[in-house]
Amino acid sequence: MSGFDQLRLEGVGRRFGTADALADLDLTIERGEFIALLGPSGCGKSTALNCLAGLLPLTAGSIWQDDQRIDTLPPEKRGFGMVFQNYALFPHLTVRDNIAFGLRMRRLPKDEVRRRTEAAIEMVRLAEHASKLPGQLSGGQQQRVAIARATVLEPSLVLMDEPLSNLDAKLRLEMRTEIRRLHQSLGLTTVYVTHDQEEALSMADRLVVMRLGRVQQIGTPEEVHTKPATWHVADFMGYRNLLPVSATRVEGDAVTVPLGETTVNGVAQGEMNAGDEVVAAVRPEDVRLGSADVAGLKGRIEVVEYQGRELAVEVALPDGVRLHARTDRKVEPGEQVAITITPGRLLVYPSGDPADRPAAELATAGLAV
Amino acid sequence: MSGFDQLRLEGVGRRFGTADALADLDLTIERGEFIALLGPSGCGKSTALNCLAGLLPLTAGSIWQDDQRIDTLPPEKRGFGMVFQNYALFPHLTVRDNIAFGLRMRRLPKDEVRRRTEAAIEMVRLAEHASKLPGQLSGGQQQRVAIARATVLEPSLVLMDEPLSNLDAKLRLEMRTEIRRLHQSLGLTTVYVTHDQEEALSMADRLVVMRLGRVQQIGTPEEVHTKPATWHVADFMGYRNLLPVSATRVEGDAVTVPLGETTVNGVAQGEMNAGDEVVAAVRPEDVRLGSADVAGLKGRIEVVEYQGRELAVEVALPDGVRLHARTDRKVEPGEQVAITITPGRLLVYPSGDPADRPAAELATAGLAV
Amino acid sequence: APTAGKPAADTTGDVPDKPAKAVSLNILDVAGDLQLTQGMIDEFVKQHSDVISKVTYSKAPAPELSGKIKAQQNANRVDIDLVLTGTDGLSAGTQQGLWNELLPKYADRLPGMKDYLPPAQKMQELAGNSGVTVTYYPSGPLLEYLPAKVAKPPANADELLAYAKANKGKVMYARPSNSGPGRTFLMGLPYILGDKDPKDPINGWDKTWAYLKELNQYVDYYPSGTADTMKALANGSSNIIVSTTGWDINPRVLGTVPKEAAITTLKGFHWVTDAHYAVVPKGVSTDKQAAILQLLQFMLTPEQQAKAYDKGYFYPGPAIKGVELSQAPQESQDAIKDFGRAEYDKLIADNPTEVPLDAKSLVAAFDKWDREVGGSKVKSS
Amino acid sequence: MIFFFVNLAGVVGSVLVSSFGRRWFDTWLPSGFTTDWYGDAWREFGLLHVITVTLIASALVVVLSVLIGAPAAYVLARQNFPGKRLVYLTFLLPILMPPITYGIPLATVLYKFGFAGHLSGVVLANLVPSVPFVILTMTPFIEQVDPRIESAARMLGAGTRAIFLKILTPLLVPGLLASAILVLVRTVGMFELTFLTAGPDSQTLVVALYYSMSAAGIRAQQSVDAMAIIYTSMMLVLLVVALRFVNPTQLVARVKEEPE
Amino acid sequence: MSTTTSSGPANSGPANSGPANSGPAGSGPAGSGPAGSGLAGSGQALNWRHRLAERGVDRRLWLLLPATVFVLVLFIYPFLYGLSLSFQPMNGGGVLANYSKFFSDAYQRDTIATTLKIALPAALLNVLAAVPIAFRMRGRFRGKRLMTTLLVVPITLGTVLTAQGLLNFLGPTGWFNRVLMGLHLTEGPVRLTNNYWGVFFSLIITGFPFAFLLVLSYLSGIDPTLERAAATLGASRSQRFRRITLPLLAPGLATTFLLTFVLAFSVFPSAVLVGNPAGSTRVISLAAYQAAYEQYDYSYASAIAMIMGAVELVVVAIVLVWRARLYTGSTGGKG
Ligand SMILES: Nc1ncnc2c1ncn2[C@@H]1O[C@H](COP(=O)(O)OP(=O)(O)OP(=O)(O)O)[C@@H](O)[C@H]1O
Ligand SMILES: Nc1ncnc2c1ncn2[C@@H]1O[C@H](COP(=O)(O)OP(=O)(O)OP(=O)(O)O)[C@@H](O)[C@H]1O
Ligand SMILES: [Mg+2]
Ligand SMILES: [Mg+2]
Repeated sequence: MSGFDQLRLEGVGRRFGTADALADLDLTIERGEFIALLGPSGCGKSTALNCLAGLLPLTAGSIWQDDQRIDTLPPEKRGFGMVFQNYALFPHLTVRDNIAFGLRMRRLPKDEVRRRTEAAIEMVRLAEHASKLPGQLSGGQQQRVAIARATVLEPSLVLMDEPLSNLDAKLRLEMRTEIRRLHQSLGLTTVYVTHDQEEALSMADRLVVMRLGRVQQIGTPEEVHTKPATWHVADFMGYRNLLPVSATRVEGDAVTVPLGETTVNGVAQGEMNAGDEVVAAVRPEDVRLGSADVAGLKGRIEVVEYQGRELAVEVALPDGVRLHARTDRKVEPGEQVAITITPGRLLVYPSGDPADRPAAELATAGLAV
Repeated sequence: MSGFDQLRLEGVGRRFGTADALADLDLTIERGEFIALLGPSGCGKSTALNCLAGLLPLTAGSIWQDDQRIDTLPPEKRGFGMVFQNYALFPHLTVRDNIAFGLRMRRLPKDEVRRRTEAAIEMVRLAEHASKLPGQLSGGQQQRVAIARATVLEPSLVLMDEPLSNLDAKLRLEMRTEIRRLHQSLGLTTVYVTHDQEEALSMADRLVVMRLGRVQQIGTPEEVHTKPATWHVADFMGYRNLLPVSATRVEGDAVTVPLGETTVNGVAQGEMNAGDEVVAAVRPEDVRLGSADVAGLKGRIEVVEYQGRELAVEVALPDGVRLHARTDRKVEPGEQVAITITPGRLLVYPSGDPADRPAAELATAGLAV
Repeated sequence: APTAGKPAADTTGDVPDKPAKAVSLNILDVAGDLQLTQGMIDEFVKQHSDVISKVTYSKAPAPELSGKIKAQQNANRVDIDLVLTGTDGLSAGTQQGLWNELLPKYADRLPGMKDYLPPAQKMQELAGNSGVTVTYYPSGPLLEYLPAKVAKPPANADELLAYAKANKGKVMYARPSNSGPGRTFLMGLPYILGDKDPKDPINGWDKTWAYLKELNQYVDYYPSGTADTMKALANGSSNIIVSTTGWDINPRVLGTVPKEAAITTLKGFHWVTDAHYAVVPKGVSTDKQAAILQLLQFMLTPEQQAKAYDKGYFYPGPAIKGVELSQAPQESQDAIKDFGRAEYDKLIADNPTEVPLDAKSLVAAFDKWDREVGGSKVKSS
Repeated sequence: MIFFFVNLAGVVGSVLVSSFGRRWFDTWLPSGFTTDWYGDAWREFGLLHVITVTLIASALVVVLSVLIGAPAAYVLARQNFPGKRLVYLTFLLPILMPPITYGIPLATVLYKFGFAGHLSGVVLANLVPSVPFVILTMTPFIEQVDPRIESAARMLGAGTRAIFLKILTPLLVPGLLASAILVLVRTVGMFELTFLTAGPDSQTLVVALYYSMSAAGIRAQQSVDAMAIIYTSMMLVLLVVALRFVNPTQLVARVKEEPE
Repeated sequence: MSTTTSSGPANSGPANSGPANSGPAGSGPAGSGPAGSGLAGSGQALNWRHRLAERGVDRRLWLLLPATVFVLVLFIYPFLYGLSLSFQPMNGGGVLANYSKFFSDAYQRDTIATTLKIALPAALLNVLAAVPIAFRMRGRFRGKRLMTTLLVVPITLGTVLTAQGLLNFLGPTGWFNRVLMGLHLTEGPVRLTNNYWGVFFSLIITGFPFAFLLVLSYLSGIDPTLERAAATLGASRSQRFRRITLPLLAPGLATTFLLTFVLAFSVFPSAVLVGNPAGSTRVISLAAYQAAYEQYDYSYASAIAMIMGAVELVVVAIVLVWRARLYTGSTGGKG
């Protein structure tokens, strides 16, 4: 129940039948840390969380809380709190009773239960729904109940499985701040699963990026954001333009790659030589539109999407490659534009296996009907 | 089954007991339109969708498809497709059979069923999970099944209830494009519920912004984004800084309001006079940090959040008001900074009812523990 | 399939001598009488297939019978043509007017009835005008015991009481309403004890009720079937049980009771006789009635009656005079040779016979027994 | 639980042994074994025919009562409407009321319309308590199914029939099975209504069994035991067949399996 | 088959046919759309429909039809007949003579208490015992199928076999007493048949599997994630059971209890066969039976049976009122 200094996962794995949903997870969580597990759908985030909570027995590895091995303890003995991806609210209890449940289980005095419950209800802004049953709440309201239910206990470790995914943007921002604040003021340790990089970046002290059940990179938000370890991580972190090309020239970590009938310069993210097959990655935000009369990279606008302050555009280069770019100018499909890539923001990754390369985004596969 | 030219909702309402979950919804949907219902959690978006689908009988109003009244038809006779907020997959059918269900109900030839099903599975990238049961899928995978299941039918109207909320950012972007593409290539008419303004802005032809069961504003993304009709809509559309103040000076639509021991200029969004209580609204993106030596609005940085390319900061003004701002400079909490507000981006709303005003964000209420 | 449109055959008119064409009969047995008579019926069908082409038998417990027939008659759709029943079912039906009156209208078609044994004749009188006695036996009450356990069986009522007192729980009889021997014992006691009016259980049985209540103190429980008392005797949990001729012989043949079990009677006992009757529900077509009358007469011939010896099931069984065991089928003769008792001939010849209580009085007696004897066990235990 | 099983085995075993016993007095086991009792029972009641009738009748009752009862259970589980309590009471009564109160008039009605005296009468009469029974057992099962799943099917064009066949039925298999088994047991064991409406060709096993047990006359204990064993074996076969095809917990468990 | 489904969506009910016709017709001439005068005509019907919607009346109610018709035709008429019969005493004497006869006779009146004394504990025990066992049968383990089958098998025994078996097994010279005496636990045989206990055991044997089967099925409909959520909130195994599983199971338990109770209440054959039908197990159905089939007083029998039904109804009503206060929604197991 009481806090710990370190929580160590050693070679943790979970297999369903013949498929590894999670493999070889090594991770040390320091007291007070806020860790985000990040990765695409189905990569094993929930599985990892469930293993940590004790809800899924491990099929490999062990978990240590300081010197105590805890992967053999049942969930209720670990004293962790958890917010489930699908809420898992008790359908027969009111919002208030759902939230008070854990406190009652701890046999706290009635008074305290009431006080803390009300405070938590206040926090998630459900005061007027406190006496409803979960079935009468909207999806977002349900999720807020789930958050309040887990955090009201001030557990030594809080596990959260995409707790904000059903909230609206405004509330999501507010709850983010709130969760962060709770984390700090209660001295919690938090493991937070999300597929939203922005959320992960803004909340976590450290990110664990996963793919196909395996860790790809562990690092601070800045590390992961600016220096993704592999092109897969880059892909996931918003480097939406992924171009399988051959390096033209390599000098130290400066690489030149061909693009749209010209060449551009990038930063090498690993060992590579001229002529190697590589993957160039750049975020749409770092691909900006100028006007067409400037020399250099050029293309034709294909798709324009309104995104509030900026427009998201897709530009077709002369060689057929499509680039995602941003602009704050009003542009129209069909327009010819010049394209600049923010210097230093084009990352170039070695790509070993030929099967392991992104598909050139020539034409997105539609639904054949 | 076949298409229609217009779908009209007239005074549609739905009451649960004594509470109106939805009231007085008037909306005309043109064939081929992509409408987004947008609003905070619990505002009645899902209720509206269910009424349209025929899953909830109306308690007021009527729905017309061209000249035919359809609110009396059962859902299966309306020929609409729907993606549910909580997936609502058939737990006893495999992914493939879930997707094929609707086609089978239409008694299409076996061949066609198979072909279209496989194409849809391909589209949502679940080929390797096609024979699994929903219970064995991750949350995101389930949601993709739900999308495929509804769109494979090419219904005359597709209703989607936050279909992307459980997907990771990358996939969400892709599915957005995919849904838009489907919408266009199949000539669908789509009503799309989301709480994500960005999603709504980038996908929809028209937005319907709701609050407490009532429509607040109907308009194109640009209208809603740049000219929210009320401060509530502004609040929801990302005008995170909402300041209850008294107008100092009003000239035409130019209003001066006091802020942090100085005054700033804004654009009036309604009738108002000097001395009136008003609400000033501005997005964090339009509040930028300069360095402290520039004259004008000043404040002290309180909180800094990493957000990838930019930092999100909270700045305390001398009078205690907090402003959310953005910067791409490295700043530290405690630093004194100058603040500029992008001209023309501060909107000022009349605020009638004193009860109906945003709380000045002096100190965010934490969880009392 | 439902036969809603079936034209109703004549059911009330004159009964012809012979059915227009061979009929098929549904016979319902509620008394276990087919055990004795099925052979006779099958024989008739074999010999007179021009009268009866086919017989279906069904069996059921007696009590529900009248309800079923009533339901059929209310709906004008009677599909039970002949019922074989004991006194209880017969009088229940008579009370409710379910049966066709066969007598004296068709007495001339049933000449066999003139040959009834005297006690069978008395049973026939009890039956009134609807039932025809087909089998008869003198019944009991008898006491049955294992000589190995009871060296000196009680010879009179007092000795039985004394034995019960000395051997608590070792004397047993079944709840009278569920057991033939039980009710025979109940009806026989007033004669043994010399009660005022053996036919009036409410007002005339003072001694009987006092006796049963006293005996009750030494009885552990009353099983709800004769079979249980037989089992108790066989496995030694009981030493003396009440019985009848049939229940004495047949279970030993079947092997539920050891062969060496013996019987005795109490001083001054009268046989309380029993019989099975054939009755025809109202609503049966005249053609079928004709066939039934022929069948019944056939059954009352000595050759056929001899089959009623069976394996001592209803010993002796035949209702008419002059039927010898030697006329019975060989199997039957063998069983009775092995398990029958020579002393029966003498007991039957030497002791008076009485008809049982009429249905109403019997029910009253059961009720009183339940309330005052059987039911009192609750309070005392 | 062990105790329960041991005693159960004792109860069943003693009947089984007894039904094969030649004579069984005050000993641990009978003094000899024989199958005569079965042969006798078989012949005496023409059991082959009786068992066939029983099987057909009970199968019909089960199927019909589920077909009639399940939709009603569905409405009662899903919907609140004025008069629901009255409807509920109407469905409760046939279970509460002993057949004595309505058996005879019911039989009269059935005879009047020409149903009784055949298999159809037996089936119809047995449906009277069975339909409400299905309704009562099924209601909570239906309540457990998430209505959104149904909504989803509707949106995909499934009409009421398709929803019942394609969605509810598979999800309700445990419930259907449970109530079908219970109805089956009740029907096979329902003496009174069956007797009142059965014709000579449509006697069921329970009528024969009741007869052998409680009719007047002498009957060897073992032969009753044999009848009871026959009765039980038949039920057992039905049950095992049912469980073979669907395990009561399998379907839902497959959907949301607990790890381990 | 056709009866159940054709009456569903095919016939649109009266709630729906009215407005469906008047809607388009009303808006036709106006041209300006349904906001015109056309709507006023159908306004009445509309309001009516909306009000019905608020109360949950819609076409799905048609699904009730087959069962309702069935029960009305085949049950209500015979039942009313029986009811009226009970007010026509065979021996004359006032409409309520049968009822007053029953209640003024302690011997008859006591059957109610006797029956309740047997049926309530038996039903309760069956349900209570079924819950933990079913609970344990939920997970996956080897031999589960066999265990389930074994537990359900007694359902096939039937009253007669149970009765015979109990008499054989628990009787004075049965195996049970032989073992007891062999172990010198008792001196003489223990009387377990032909009294209260005999009936009680037979009700357990026939009722338990029944309860078990129902409870197991109800239990399988509860989403196991809920229990896991409770575990992370610190609830121990027993707390999870008491606070989460049990309340979600309660409506099912109520139904199970009702059904076993009703079965136990009408215990008739076993009361006679293994009980003491004249005394401690003289249950009310026996009284009705005697009236009907020994005294052939159907009127009195109907009256007793009506009383029997009424007593059951009281118990059922109490349980149902309690059940109505429970949560009875989706338990997430299939969503
Ligand atoms: N019970 C199970 N049986 C078989 N496979 C399973 C089971 N549970 C999960 N999986 C598989 O394990 C993989 C990882 O699942 P998990 O739920 O951990 O994903 P996730 O990262 O949480 O995804 P999401 O963001 O979509 O929730 C998925 O491919 C899923 O299909
Ligand atoms: N069955 C019901 N009974 C009572 N109230 C209900 C019911 N269903 C919904 N509500 C209430 O109606 C309001 C609107 O609910 P709705 O589900 O339409 O919200 P929403 O806009 O979809 O929210 P979210 O984005 O969180 O899903 C909510 O306040 C909710 O609590
Ligand atoms: Mg997950
Ligand atoms: Mg919603």
